[in-house]
Formats: sequence, C-alpha cells, structure tokens
Amino acid sequence: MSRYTAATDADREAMLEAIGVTSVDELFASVPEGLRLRRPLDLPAGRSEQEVHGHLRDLAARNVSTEDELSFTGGGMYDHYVPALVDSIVGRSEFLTPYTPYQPEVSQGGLQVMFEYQTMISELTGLPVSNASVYEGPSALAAAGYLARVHTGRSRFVASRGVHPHARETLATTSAGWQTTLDEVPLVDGVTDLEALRAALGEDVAAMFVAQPNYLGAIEDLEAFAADVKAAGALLIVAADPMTLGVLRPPGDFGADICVGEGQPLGNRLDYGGPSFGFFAAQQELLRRMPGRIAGETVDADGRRGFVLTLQTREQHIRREKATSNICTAQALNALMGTVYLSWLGQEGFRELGELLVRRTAHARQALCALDGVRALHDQPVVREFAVGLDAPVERVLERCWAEGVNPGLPLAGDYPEHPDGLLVAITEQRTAADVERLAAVLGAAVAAERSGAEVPA
Amino acid sequence: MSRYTAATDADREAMLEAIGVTSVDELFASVPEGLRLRRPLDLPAGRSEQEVHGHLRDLAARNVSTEDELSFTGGGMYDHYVPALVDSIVGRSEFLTPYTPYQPEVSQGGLQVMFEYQTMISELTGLPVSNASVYEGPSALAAAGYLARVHTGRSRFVASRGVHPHARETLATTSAGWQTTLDEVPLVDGVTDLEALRAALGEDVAAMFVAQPNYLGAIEDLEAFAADVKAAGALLIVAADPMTLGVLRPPGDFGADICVGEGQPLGNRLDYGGPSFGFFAAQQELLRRMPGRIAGETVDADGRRGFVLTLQTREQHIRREKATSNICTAQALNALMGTVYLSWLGQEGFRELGELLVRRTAHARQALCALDGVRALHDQPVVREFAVGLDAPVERVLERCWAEGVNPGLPLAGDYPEHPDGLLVAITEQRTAADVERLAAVLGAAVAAERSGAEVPA
Amino acid sequence: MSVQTQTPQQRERATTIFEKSVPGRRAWVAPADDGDRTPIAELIPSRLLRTEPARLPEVSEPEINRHYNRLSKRNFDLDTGLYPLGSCTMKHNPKLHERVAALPGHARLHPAQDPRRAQGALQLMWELQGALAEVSGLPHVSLQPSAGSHGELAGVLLTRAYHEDRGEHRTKVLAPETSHGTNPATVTMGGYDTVKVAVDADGNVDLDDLRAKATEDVACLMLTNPSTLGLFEPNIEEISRIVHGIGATLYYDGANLNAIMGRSRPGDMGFDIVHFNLHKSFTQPHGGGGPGSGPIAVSDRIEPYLPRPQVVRRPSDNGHAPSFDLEFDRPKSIGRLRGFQGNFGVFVRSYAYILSLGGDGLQEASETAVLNANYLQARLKELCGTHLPVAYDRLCMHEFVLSGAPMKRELGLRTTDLAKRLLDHGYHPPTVYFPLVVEEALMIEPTETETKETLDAFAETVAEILREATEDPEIARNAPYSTPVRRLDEAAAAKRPVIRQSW
Amino acid sequence: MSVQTQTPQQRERATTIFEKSVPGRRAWVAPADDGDRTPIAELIPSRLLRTEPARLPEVSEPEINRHYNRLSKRNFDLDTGLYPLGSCTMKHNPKLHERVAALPGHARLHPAQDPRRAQGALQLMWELQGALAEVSGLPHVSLQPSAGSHGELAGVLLTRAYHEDRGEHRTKVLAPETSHGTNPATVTMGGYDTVKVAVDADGNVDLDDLRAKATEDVACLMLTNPSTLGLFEPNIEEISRIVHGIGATLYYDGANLNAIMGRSRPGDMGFDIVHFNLHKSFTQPHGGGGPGSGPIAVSDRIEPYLPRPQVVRRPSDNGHAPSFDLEFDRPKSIGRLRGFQGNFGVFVRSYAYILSLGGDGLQEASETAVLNANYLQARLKELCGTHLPVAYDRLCMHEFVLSGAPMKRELGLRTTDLAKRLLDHGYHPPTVYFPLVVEEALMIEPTETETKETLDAFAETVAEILREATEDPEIARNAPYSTPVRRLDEAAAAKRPVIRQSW
Ligand SMILES: Cc1ncc(COP(=O)(O)O)c(C=O)c1O
Ligand SMILES: Cc1ncc(COP(=O)(O)O)c(C=O)c1O
Repeated sequence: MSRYTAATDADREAMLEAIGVTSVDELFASVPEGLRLRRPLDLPAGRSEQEVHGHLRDLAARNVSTEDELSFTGGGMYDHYVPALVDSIVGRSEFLTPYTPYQPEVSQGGLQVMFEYQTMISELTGLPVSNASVYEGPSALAAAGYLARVHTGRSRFVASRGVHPHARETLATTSAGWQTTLDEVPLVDGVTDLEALRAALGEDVAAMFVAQPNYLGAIEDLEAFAADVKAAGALLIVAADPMTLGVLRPPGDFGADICVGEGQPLGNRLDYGGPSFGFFAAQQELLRRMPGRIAGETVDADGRRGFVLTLQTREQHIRREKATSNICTAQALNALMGTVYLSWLGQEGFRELGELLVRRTAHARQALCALDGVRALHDQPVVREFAVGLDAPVERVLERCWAEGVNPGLPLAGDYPEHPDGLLVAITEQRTAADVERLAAVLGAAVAAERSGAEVPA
Repeated sequence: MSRYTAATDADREAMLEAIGVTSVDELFASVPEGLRLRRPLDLPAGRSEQEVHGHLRDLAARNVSTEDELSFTGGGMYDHYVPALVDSIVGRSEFLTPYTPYQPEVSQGGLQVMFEYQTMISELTGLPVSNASVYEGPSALAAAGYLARVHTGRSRFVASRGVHPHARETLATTSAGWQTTLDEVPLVDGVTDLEALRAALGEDVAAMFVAQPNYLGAIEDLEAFAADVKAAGALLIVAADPMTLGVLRPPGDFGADICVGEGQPLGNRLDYGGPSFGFFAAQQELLRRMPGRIAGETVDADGRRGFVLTLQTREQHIRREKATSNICTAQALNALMGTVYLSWLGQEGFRELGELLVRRTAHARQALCALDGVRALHDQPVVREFAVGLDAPVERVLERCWAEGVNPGLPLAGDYPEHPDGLLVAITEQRTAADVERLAAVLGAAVAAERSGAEVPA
Repeated sequence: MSVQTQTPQQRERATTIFEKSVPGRRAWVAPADDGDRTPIAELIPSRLLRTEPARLPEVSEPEINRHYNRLSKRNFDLDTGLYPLGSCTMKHNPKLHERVAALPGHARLHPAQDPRRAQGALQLMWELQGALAEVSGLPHVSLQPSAGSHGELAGVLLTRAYHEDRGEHRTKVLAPETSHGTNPATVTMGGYDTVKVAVDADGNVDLDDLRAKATEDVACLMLTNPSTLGLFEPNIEEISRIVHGIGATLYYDGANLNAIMGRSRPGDMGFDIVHFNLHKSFTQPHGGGGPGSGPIAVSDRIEPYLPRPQVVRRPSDNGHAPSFDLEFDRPKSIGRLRGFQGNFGVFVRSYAYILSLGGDGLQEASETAVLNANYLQARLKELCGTHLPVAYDRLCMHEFVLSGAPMKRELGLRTTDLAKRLLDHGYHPPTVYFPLVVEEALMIEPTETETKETLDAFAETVAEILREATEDPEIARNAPYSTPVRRLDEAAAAKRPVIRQSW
Repeated sequence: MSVQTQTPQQRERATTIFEKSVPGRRAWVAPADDGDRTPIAELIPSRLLRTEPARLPEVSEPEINRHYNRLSKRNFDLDTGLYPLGSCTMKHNPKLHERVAALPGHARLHPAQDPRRAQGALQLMWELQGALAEVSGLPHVSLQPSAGSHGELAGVLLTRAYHEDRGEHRTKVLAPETSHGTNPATVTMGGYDTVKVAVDADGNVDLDDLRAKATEDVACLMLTNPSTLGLFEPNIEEISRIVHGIGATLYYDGANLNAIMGRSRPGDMGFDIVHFNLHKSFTQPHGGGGPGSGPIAVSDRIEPYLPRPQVVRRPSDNGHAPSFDLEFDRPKSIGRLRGFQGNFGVFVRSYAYILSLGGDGLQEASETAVLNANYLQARLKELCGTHLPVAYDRLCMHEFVLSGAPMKRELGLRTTDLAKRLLDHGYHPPTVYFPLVVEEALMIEPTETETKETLDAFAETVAEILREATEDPEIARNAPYSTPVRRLDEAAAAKRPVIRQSW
C-alpha cells in the first residue's frame, strides 16, 4: 500500500474480481508494449513524515528569510505582517480543499468570498468591475494587454519603463503570437517621460501601460497621461501596488480603463514569489471581455440570496477557442487571503497603514540620503519604496551589509543599466524606526568602507 | 474600543440608555467606594499584533528547544514526532473553541472523541474503564490515591521509589488533608525491591504505586507484586508510560486496579511541560468512584445513536461536597490529540513504533556503556530510556555536550542522591542511529576531557 | 413527497473510528531504521511483553482526517456564534495566540531543560506572574495549578499549611450556597468539611448566617465575587473582617474576574488567595473541556507555602541582564501539585493577551463585559420579563441570572426546553439550573467580544421562542430539531453505561 | 406543527462582510510609531491623494473571524467526503504539506533574495525539476507556469519559438474534439487557429482525420493521454509519427498524468512538451480554484527556448557541495511568463509529496487510481448500467465517462438532476457535460486515496437515486434540498450581472 491509499491485498483482490481481471497489470493493457516503463522510477524511496519534515526543515534553513535578517527588499513583493486570522481562515479545509465552485449549491462560501473580493478590488482601484483573481501581477498585465489587443484591434503597445521589468518581459513573451509590437517610454526624473509618451502614442496603439507607483517607487501623475491616451483611442492600463491605494487616488478616478496588479502585499506571504494573486479590474464596458472567474449574485429556487459563477460564456470551458482567456485554475485561496486581510485592516486601517508607510518611507529616504555617498535617484514623491544611488560598488556594499544581518534592498543595475549604482529600498510596517536607524548605520558604514577601500569581510 | 471588542461610542450610548444609566461608571456602583481601583493598572500599554508576535518570537528564541539541539532528554515527557494531522484536527475551531459538552445535541463531535479516547486508553492499559482525561500524569496518580483512600478507607500509601519524583511529591502534597502516610519502597538493581515492598504492605495500606517502566527506565515485573498487593487488600496503582504499551504487557493483565499516566507522548507537544493530559483507567468496580468526565453511548428521541456525559452524579456540579473529585475543566483538547495520534499510528504502527524504540534504545545503551567512564546504572530490560553512571562530574559533562549542540539527558542526582553520577537518557523515533552515534562521540569526548582535567569551553 | 430535507452529513449515523477499521490499513510509516531486526523477546523477557496488540483502529490517513473533520462538524463552537455560557467567559480566542504558542521555541521546549537554557520561557512566566499580581492586587503568584479547581485545591492546601505552621488545626471551610460545585468538592478533597452559608433576599452573603458560622474551627471562606449571580458582594469588606477575625483565610474563586479587571482587586478586598481561570478571563480556547490553567496569587503571609518550584528573577551581579530560575528550595512549600511547571502553552496565550490589551485594554474588556451583560439583561427584561424575570433585579456585573419559574408555570416550558430550542436558532444556550438558589435558573454571560447586534438578535430569539410557546409549547418541548442528534436519553446512558467500544 | 427543521446556520440568509460593517469598528491596531504626524499632503501632492477612503468594511476581529468561519461551512470540501470530479484529481491533500510550506524559511523568503542566500529553495526547485523530468521522461523542466493552462501557453509559445528559430511560420494547432477547453483557448491566445480532430467510435483519435489535417502549416498537436474519456490512446506511437512527420510538436496536456506515473512516460511516447498540474497529480490543495502550478518538461530540441530564469546546478570548483543558481542568460528563451520564479509554495508541497511516496509510491498511486476507477466503473455498470451506461465500454484508466442519455430518455432525469440529487447525499458530483462528445456526460475520477467502501457507497447511492426517479423523477429534478441554497438562477445572474456590493 503506498502512502495515503487504502487498498489492502484483500481489497485489491475483491476489486479485481469485480472488474473481471486478475491483475493490476491487466488494467494497463491498453498501454502499448513498447511504451511500458519496465523499470522503477529512478527516484529515492519514500520516506516517513518525520523524515520529509526534517529534510524540508533543513532546506528551509539554508534560505535567508525576512525572519533571519533585517530586510528592506521589495521590488514587487513586500514583507508585510500577515495576521494569524488569515492563516486560520485559509487553513480551514472548507476553503483549502475544494476546487472551482462548479456546484454553487455547495460552494456558497467560496462564491461569496469572490463577490466580496470583487467589491474590495473595485473599491481599491476605483473601477466598477473586477474579476475573482488571475495568476499574479506580471501575467495580469499581459492579460490586460490581450484584452486591449482584442478590444481595440490595434497592434502596438506602449509601456512606461517604470512598469515592473517582469511585467514588461511577460507582456513581450505572451504577445509573441499577437502580431503586436511593444515600445517603451523612458523615465525622466524617476517618472514616465510625458513628451516621449506623447510621441509614442498613435492610432495604432492598443494600450498604454504605466505603473503606480513605478518600479523606482515614484508616484506617477496619471492625470497627465490619461487624456492623451484616451485621445489616441488606446486603453490606459495601470499596474498598481494595492497597498498604496489607501493613500493614492485610485486609477479609476483618472480614467484608467484597466487596473491590474500583484496582490501579494494584501495578506499573502512572500513564499519566494508565489503563490499570490493578480487582480484585474476594469471599466464596465470591458466586463464581457474580462478573463477569469467572476462571481455574481442571484437567487435560488426558493428566492434565497445566493452566488454563482457568472458570465461563463467568456470562459474556455464554454467557449473554447473563442474564450476571452485560457485561464482555468487561478488563485482563489490567495484572493481569499487578500479579502480577509482587507477586512482585518478595515476602512480606517487600510488608510492608516498607507499613511504609516508614507511617513516612515519619507523618514528612511531622508535618513539614507543624508549618508555620505548615498543620494536619491529621483525626488518624486513616494509611498513605500524609493531608489538611491551609491557612490560605491553596489554588490560589494550589499555583501558588507548582509554580513551585519541587514539587507538594504535590491540593486537596480540588472534591470536598469542606466542606474548602475542604483538601490531600491522598501519599507513595511514591520520595519520600525529603530530598524531604519540600523539600516542607515550599516549602509553608511558599508559605503564608507568601500570608499576607503577596506577589505570585504569573509 | 479595546482589542477584540466592538462597542463604538454610538453603541455605548445606545446601550447605556437602554440600561437606564448614563455612564459605565454607574454600572460599577455596587463596588464599594473604598475598593475601587483609582489608578490604571500598572501594565504596559497594549501592542499591535505584529509587536506581540515579535516579542514572543524573541522570547522563544531565548529557549533551547529540541529543534535547536540534539536532545536525549526524557524523564516523563518525550520529543516524539507530532504529525501534521494532529495539528490540523485540533486547529479546527469546532474542537478548539467550545467548552465542556453540556449540551450534547451540539457536542457530538467532542463526545464521540471522548468515547473513542476511552476505548483506546482501555485497550492500551488492559483495563475495562477509562475516563475522558485528567490534568496530567503526576496529579492523575494523586487522584488515584484519593480514590484508593476513599474506596478502601485505609490510611497508608506505599510507593515505589521508581515512581516519577513529581508524582510522588504531588501525591504527598495533595494528600495533606487525607490523614494518610506515604512510605517509599527503594529500588534494587534498578527495580522495586520486592522484599522491602512485602515488608511495607499491611492491612492499613490503601494502595501500592509503581511505575511502568520506572523512572530509571527499567521495566518492572508487575506480576511479582500483584498478588502480594491484592493479598494485602490494597489497590495496585500503576503509572505507565503509554508509549511503552505497544510492547509491554498491559497493567490490567497483571491485575492492576488503576492505571494512570502522562499522556504527552501520545501526540502532544512538549510545551515546556503542559498542557498535556493524564489518563485514568480502572477496573469495572471502581467506575462509579472515578474522577472526571466520562462519555457514554445512548440514543436520541428518534433512536439515533449519540453520546452524552454520563455518570455525572460522581461530579462536582451535581454532587458538590460528595463528588468523587473536584475536577472540572480538564484536558479534552489534549486527549483529542492523543486520540488522533493513536489512530494515526494504528494497531500495527503502535506496536512497530514501540519495537523501534526498544531496539534503538538497546543500541544506544550499548553504545554509551561501551564508552570509557560510562556504565549502566542497572541491567534491567528497558523500552525507551535508560540510566547510566558517569565517572566524571555530570554537570560539567553536560555543559561540554551542550556546547556541541548535544543534550545527553537528565542528571539524576537531584531526585536520586543515591546516584550522584547518574544520567537518564531517552530515545525517540526522532533520534536516528546517526544521532546516537553523535551522542556517543560527544559524550565520550566530554567524559574523557573531564577525566583528563581539561578546561570547560566557555 | 418523501424528499430528504437533511444533509446526510448532519444526520449521518454516528460511526466510530473503530467501525472504520479494516485490517491491514494504516497511516503511519516507519522512519528508516538501521536494519536492526533483533527479536524484541531477545531484549525484553517474553512474560513482560504484550501478546495481543492493543486493538487500535486500522485506517488510512485520508480517512482518519475525514473522520475527525466530520466529527468536528458535529460540534457547535464559539467561532460560529454566541456562546453565552454563564460562569465560563466564552470570549473570543485570538488566532494570534495559537501562532505564538506553536513557535518551536515554545512548543518543542522540554520541561526539564536546564533553566539557564530556557530563559525566554522563564521570563515569560515571571512577567505573567507580575501581571496577574497587578490585576489581583496580591503580590505572589504560582502558575502551577492546571485549572480553576486545581487552584482551589492549592488554596485549601495553602490554608492548611498556613494554619498548621501556626499550630492550628481547623476542620471547616465556609462557602455560600451559591458557590460553584468545585468549591465544596475541593473542600472535601482537601480534608475539610463544607459549611454552607446562606444568601439573603438580595443575593448577597447573609451576614448573620456568616457570623453565626464563623467559628474558630473554620479555616477558610471561599467566595466568588462577583458572585455566581453576577452580583458584586456589597459587604465584602465586612465579610473580610469577619473571616480574618477568626483567623481564617479568605479565598477568591476567580472565575468571575472578567467583571472587574482594572476596576477593583481581590487583594484590596481582603482576599488572601485568589485563583485565576486563564481559560476564562485570559482567553485560552476552551478545547471542548480544557486545557485550562488556574494560577494562584497570594498575600505575604501565605507566600512561604506556595507550591514549588517557583519562578524567580535573580539580579545579575555583573551588570548584565537579570536571569530567571526555578526555585526549589522553599522549605515551607506545600510541594508540587503536578509535574513540571504548569500549563505553559496556556501561559503563552494569556501572556500574549495581556500584552495585546495592556492595562487599559483589560479594564475596557471588563467594562464592556459588564456593559454587554447589563444591556442584554435590559433587553431580555423588556422583551421577556414576564416569563423570564431577572432573579435579582438590579444592575449586574458581567453576567446575570434569569428565573424560568414563571415560564414553567405559565407556559409549561422548562429552562431546558428553552435551551434546546435555542439550539435550533444557532445559539449555544446559557448555563442552566445553576446557581441552585434560583428556580429554573438561566445564567447568561455574553462577554465583551460580542456586538450589540448579536445581543439584540439573541434577546429577540428568546422572545420569539416564548411567543411560539404561547401558541404551541410542544415545539420547544421536543426541540431541538436541527442538530446532528435530537434530545438524548441520558438516563439510559447512566443506567447501563456503555463507555467504550466493544469490538 | 411548523417546526424549524433546518439549522439556521445552514439556511441563514447570506450576509456579506459589508453588511456587517458598523462605522467606527475595527480589527487592526497600528504598531507603535515614532510620533511622526506629518500631514500626508506635505509628503505627497494632494491631487495624487485619495479624497474618499476605499469603502472597506468596519468589523471587529471576532466578527470577521465568525463571518469567514461561517462562510467556510457553506462549502463542501474534500476533507468531508468523496469529490470525484473528473479531470481534476481530487486526491487527499496531506496536512504535512501545509506544515512544511509554512516554515518561515519558505514562507518568508523574498523572491528577489540573492540566489546565494536562497540555496535551500533553489535546491528544492532543482530536485523537483529532476523528479518531474524522471516521471515524464523529458529531461528539461521549467517550473514557472502558474497552472495547467499557463503551461499550455508556454508550450504553444515554445512551439512558436522553435519553428521561428527554424524560419518556419505555421498557423494551426490540432486538438481532438475531446480536448479540454483550455487547449483551444490557449491556441487562440498563442496566435494560432485551432483545428479539431475527430475521435472514432472507440473514443480514440481518428487517425484518418488526423492524417488529413496534418499539413505543413500545423505547428502542434495537443493531446491528453489518457484522454478526457479516461482512455489510453492506443495509437499514440502512430500519432507521434504523423505529427513529427510534418515537423510539428506533440504537446502533452498533463491533467491526466495521475493514471500513468511509473507505468508509462510521455517522453517515451514521443511528446516534445508536457505540462504537469501539480495541483492534480502532485496534490496541491485546490483552494476553491487555485493556486495551482503548471511546470513543463521538454525534449532537447525545445530546451533552448525554455522560459527564464532557469534553475541550474553549478558544480563547485573546490570540492565543496554544488551550488544552485538562477540562469538568466538564455538568448533563445521565450522569456518570462510571470514574475519571479513561479508558485514556490506549491513546489514545496509537491516536492514533499514526491519525497513521501518515492518512485514506488508514485507508481502505486497511479495503479490504485486506475484500480479504483475500474472498480467504480464496474460497480456502476452492475448497478446502473441500463440508465447510465459507460460511454466507451472497456477498461478505463484513472477515470471514466458515463452517458446519461438513457436516463434522460427513460426517466426524464438530466445529468444535472442526478448531480444535484447527489448533493443531498453528501457527495460532490462528478464533472458533468464534459467531454462534449458524450451526450449527458458524467465524468468520474475517484482517485487512489478513496477506499473501496466509499466507492461502494457512492455506486449504491447513484443506484438509489435512479430507483427513486423511477418512482418520482420530480424529487431529483428539484434537488438539492439540504444545501445552504437550492438551485440557483444562473440565467438571471448573467443577464443583469451583480458582481459587486453596492453600499
Ligand atoms: C464559579 C466557578 N468556580 C470554579 C470553577 C472551576 O474552574 P475550572 O473549570 O477551571 O476547574 C468554575 C468553572 O467552571 C466556575 O465557574
Ligand atoms: C484536461 C485538462 N487540461 C487542462 C486543464 C487546465 O489546467 P489548469 O486548470 O491548471 O489551468 C485541466 C484542468 O481543469 C484539465 O482537466
């Protein structure tokens, strides 16, 4: 008997007899001779629960997590505190183990959560309709691109260079078969270059993509774009960090057509990058072009309120090649985490937490930029993340800081060669004022040491 | 609004009005003036969830747990692997948050678990009746003493020195008002001295207490006592380590009247000593003298099978001063852990795990006793724990081993001054053969270093 | 049309784990061993070995999981709805507490770990002791007792030790007739006789009766304050004078502490010994009947007798941080009450609770508990006062008691019928038939974590049940209808006890 | 007698979290700050700031907890009972996996952590890649895709890159008419046209039709094997020859891999690209519709185009253990399909599963899945064969498809009626109305973790429902009766969509 199965020898015998065969091998008779694997799989033998647990604990211990160091790493995913309430709710098997609510009568819990989630995302983004989640941030942006391509019939994308590098790359990858091109608008002073954007727009542009805040942490002035993009007949697609929407004016208010983003900051753990969820909200007229599941309210045979998956004629299992998307299994459980988290923050908490981030980030930015050899990469207002330039080799400075148990952030050079000395620093409510002081001390010392040419400690 | 409450200012106003008072202070008018605390409690201000979590994580990090070192510590509680299944089941709010099943119609889950638990304990101990758990091991033994006192009307207890020191002390503490005396029977060769026991028995003896295995890990030959104890008209009370009952003949088979014990080894975590559970099983004729809750099977108004708390006329809430015990809140959740754990081990697993312990312990005992300066304290057969003597100061040897990340076990000197150089070493399935080798190497080196007079490392 | 209107899951016939057993099935998989196959009988003499295996079930892991998962759904729980069980303080159990208790540094800390290597745990216990001392107004705390009644036993044993140390031998313990059953039961276990003290028409301790019974052979008076009627003893100062006048100790049953945190302190009232129910006032989840924890706090004169070991803080001699230790050398100690250091896992949760709320928060918790109780009392009086009058009609503390006597008389509904009918409406009923001084008692403790809307809905439901009963009392008399089982035959269960599976 | 026979909880009216909001209530408490009260408008220009707060609910923590707890009880789940949803492999989800995924070293590992400081995670991914390669018989694995259909998209994009690299421009992708909806949907998103290939009377790919459609402009054939009918493609070798003969790629939709692990390998069958559904064969809990994970394995010729970054192992130069890294420098890569490295939390679970079972265990899992499916098929044939015949009556693999056509004709019961009536009996129904080639299809996949008793009881229940329908088909036609809501008006929902709360 393998793990988690129940068939005893006696069971197997009785079952084979009922089937009318004499061996399990017979059940596989339809597999052509030549395709039968005639050896055991070359994998280690099974292990007991305690051994598997021990092995994975050992592997986990070989990672430096945000529990092991003072981390200011962001760049799309953030080390926010995930309340125990979220764990407790998503740990309930009734949420954890069912599949997509194909049978609504026994799936009202999950369906109502989707409905609540959609409402919250709609509130956050200022857009009237939201689906029930897509995979994650960058692919959500690509999905928005697909919608724009189909909706407008146009073949050119324009993306701000402030859009997350992963999202721009994902759009490029995914659109390989769409016969579209992708132009990039550079940043000036940390934000999207308005002149360049205007120049890039045209009648063939399906969509303009911009991030709020952008990858360098700067708040984009969406108002400045919106009219031009609209005038060109293109869709304005905003990739927003949801955690900033407690303080920032929502993209919908500026006339964005679609707002997508990475949901991880909302009650999802880091998990080395996933699973999290992507959100996808849009203007009403795009509703029937949306990808993914959408829950809707209705009534049952007795007039009782209930929820169902709705507008399924958009979806692959009904419409097949005519579907608005191929997405099937998405991220329902992660969206639930986001929903519980937003309930937990509540209306006031969501705003207050946003304000806390703004203040603490402003303070950290000031503290770092006051250090010798550290300067702001731009002066734009920021919410929770900012970019600095170091007058010292970034990699070596980082290694010095790591040795002190501090991780000051992400180097920018890889994705932004124009900022070879750039460092992206993120703040969450888990980083206290004292932590920021420690960051300043350690980073300052590391930069100073590099500038003085001292040896890097082993 | 304090944490976890909901009354807003508006709520409070409306509620006070409905009550007919104008302030919360008025609600406390019945507290005499002189007894009102006129200052705030001198406790730190409340903190956010993330701060409380952080503070407790910091405190926890200042403990050396069995996850932080290679531990061979036993002596009543053992570092067995607790399967994730147990956590998952006891984490369900339906088990976690209700109270004692006073309303059986909405408590069938908890009641049936008690019924299953009672069956399992009965199977383990070989005794026909079990209650639904008491606090923990030592107080279970004291509770058995109380039963014996009341049942026999006699006033002397006789306890083997092999009974856990905490249990002997708890019996002494608890019996302060019973007008009983407590005599101790020494150990010879690691087991209860039969001659001395016989000499100690008499017509005034209410009960004889013995541990199986005893504190030094030795298996007691219960058969040798039973007849004498019975002949003296005393109750034979066995304190058993339940994890050994997969291999050892159950106390009931030897004619024990009561079997109690510490349930921690059965799927309960260490938790620095609690909460765990005590089990309490007995012969049929003692049923109506048992302490604690007992679940029984019955039928409902429609003839459906169901479970209730039964024989409640034993209990304090019905019988008050005539109750068989004062116990009220006990350890239902911990007994549930034990029940799920025993289901998980299953009939074969329970035996196999016992056998694994026997073999691995025999191997470890052999390995340690082969070391220079280490000898067996006794040669009795053992199941999962054994005692050795060191030819070096135990405290200093321990400190050396700790510095290597190994905790070889418990010093005996405190509780058994007759073994000033004694060390009690426990094995669980979490300590592999390689771990035992490492123990031998580290302990051997520490003893050798001490004997050669080397400095203890800082 | 014979349609099935119950979910099978709800009304499925109870099947035990044993009945799901099939020989040869299993969940557990052995960890790798070293290939040692030595027969056990070579290591342990056969006559000491089991011949027949303990008959445990043989079930696969998915089926064990389903079995207990389905069983769980046959319980009502606090996370589902109101659980106003009087005297039990069923307040919300924060999920944070489960998280911090599960940290490996807590959950996998061996209780016999050397104190130098368990500094975090000892500091936590020491700080918890301090907080409990502050809340109770009594300076010395032992965390050892496992639950409230264990704390009571500690209190009685401390009283005995205190008196014996002074060469006094006393034989009686007083307790009011409203006292909880654990009080007299504890007295008996402690080797004393219980003497019942009457309560007067207002529900207070009858001072004359107390004076009459306060003789020199009395060791202690055990009191709950607020009482089990939810009323603050207005004469507590006088009671204290009487009890101390005869040299007895005054014991505080802390089950009702949730009424007065930050507002009044037992120590200031004159109590010598207090127990806390951490599972009540300090929100340990009740676990279906435990675990709990029953720390005690005592005055200076009782301190020498406290159980051992005691957690102590030792100042450091060299300017380092102080260290924490277990003190065993306490010559007058009554000794241990149990193994190791107490229910540490419970301490972690209650300490987290105290940290979360702070002093102000604890006070506000009590204030809101009292506000909620009075509000619910007022609403029930308004809606159901005729049939279910408040037993002692005045402002209450954190709970109150209704009498179902008129309901019984006029509607033919007993308190138990009302309770069972409440089950159909998704409420856990209040405590019933306690305290004994109130006929057909219904003891209601909403706690501070319930909302006004919940209290309103509950009051309206009770009113609705009474209304329904005026039309047809049979409905409630045969309730419940919508639970996994209906009323159970308790008499049959007790008469011929089936308390284990025969299989 | 108008007794209430439903638990209120079960039939309570749905109330959203917004409807529980009361201004001023809250759960979140701010962590201590440094007293900074700078107005936000001094830090960010007002015109960029929100003027109205996002209307999130205002609810206390205990009430949020109850709200979602109660909602959870309105879901049926795998831990409660049989969930034989065809094509979805609803096998048991071991609790161990949740434990190991939650270890802080996994759960709190930042995805942008320097690879040198995430060696445990990278090693885990590398080892998982190796295991998936071995199971599939294809040597190169990318873990990046987020779910099965994302893996399909990767496959189509890889096919495009492969052909374009060879200067070929192809426009069509073939898929049998039994294919899952994600296949054609993916084809469209990938910029190709879908061409449907017929299946023959035995449920196999119609080779003649395939040959006819296998033209030079075909880029790929997407195939599920066993097919969505639960049948192994007996002509897979010939199919492979045909597809490769025209220079197209052969894509394996891995949703049904649970049938053949350790028994047969897609790579050996000639597939170029495979996706895995880790949430199916490798038991990630389905989460009410995700998360999942859809790694792909490919042959040597496709390898250069794999998404980036790729997890690689680098031998160490100095005798130390090898190290693991993320390789970005892959010039022919199609690029990223998403952010970061994929659904790592899912990898942890599936890796734990593979470690637990080992090679033998995976094989036995598949064998038992096939055994269970054939047994259930046999039982249903025996008990219900007249009304619910097996669509393709032969031995099946891990699932099988019944046709409800005779049931509809003779009893007036549609497949959906049977499904709804199953809900009353505590079962999740099978997949219905798929695959499309079977009239009134019922697609049943019991998985290997179910017991014989469960399968027997399910078969008997289906028989019982049919029996009931011969007497009164209205019962099933109006089912369910015992669920939190009864049949829902989906048409109304779609006609006038209410997809968010207006409040
Ligand atoms: C008033 C009162 N005293 C004492 C106790 C006993 O406490 P425990 O159940 O913790 O032993 C209780 C609890 O039920 C109680 O309500
Ligand atoms: C046959 C088949 N192919 C593809 C898919 C799509 O997989 P996913 O839902 O993981 O995107 C499914 C799952 O529903 C399926 O059953």
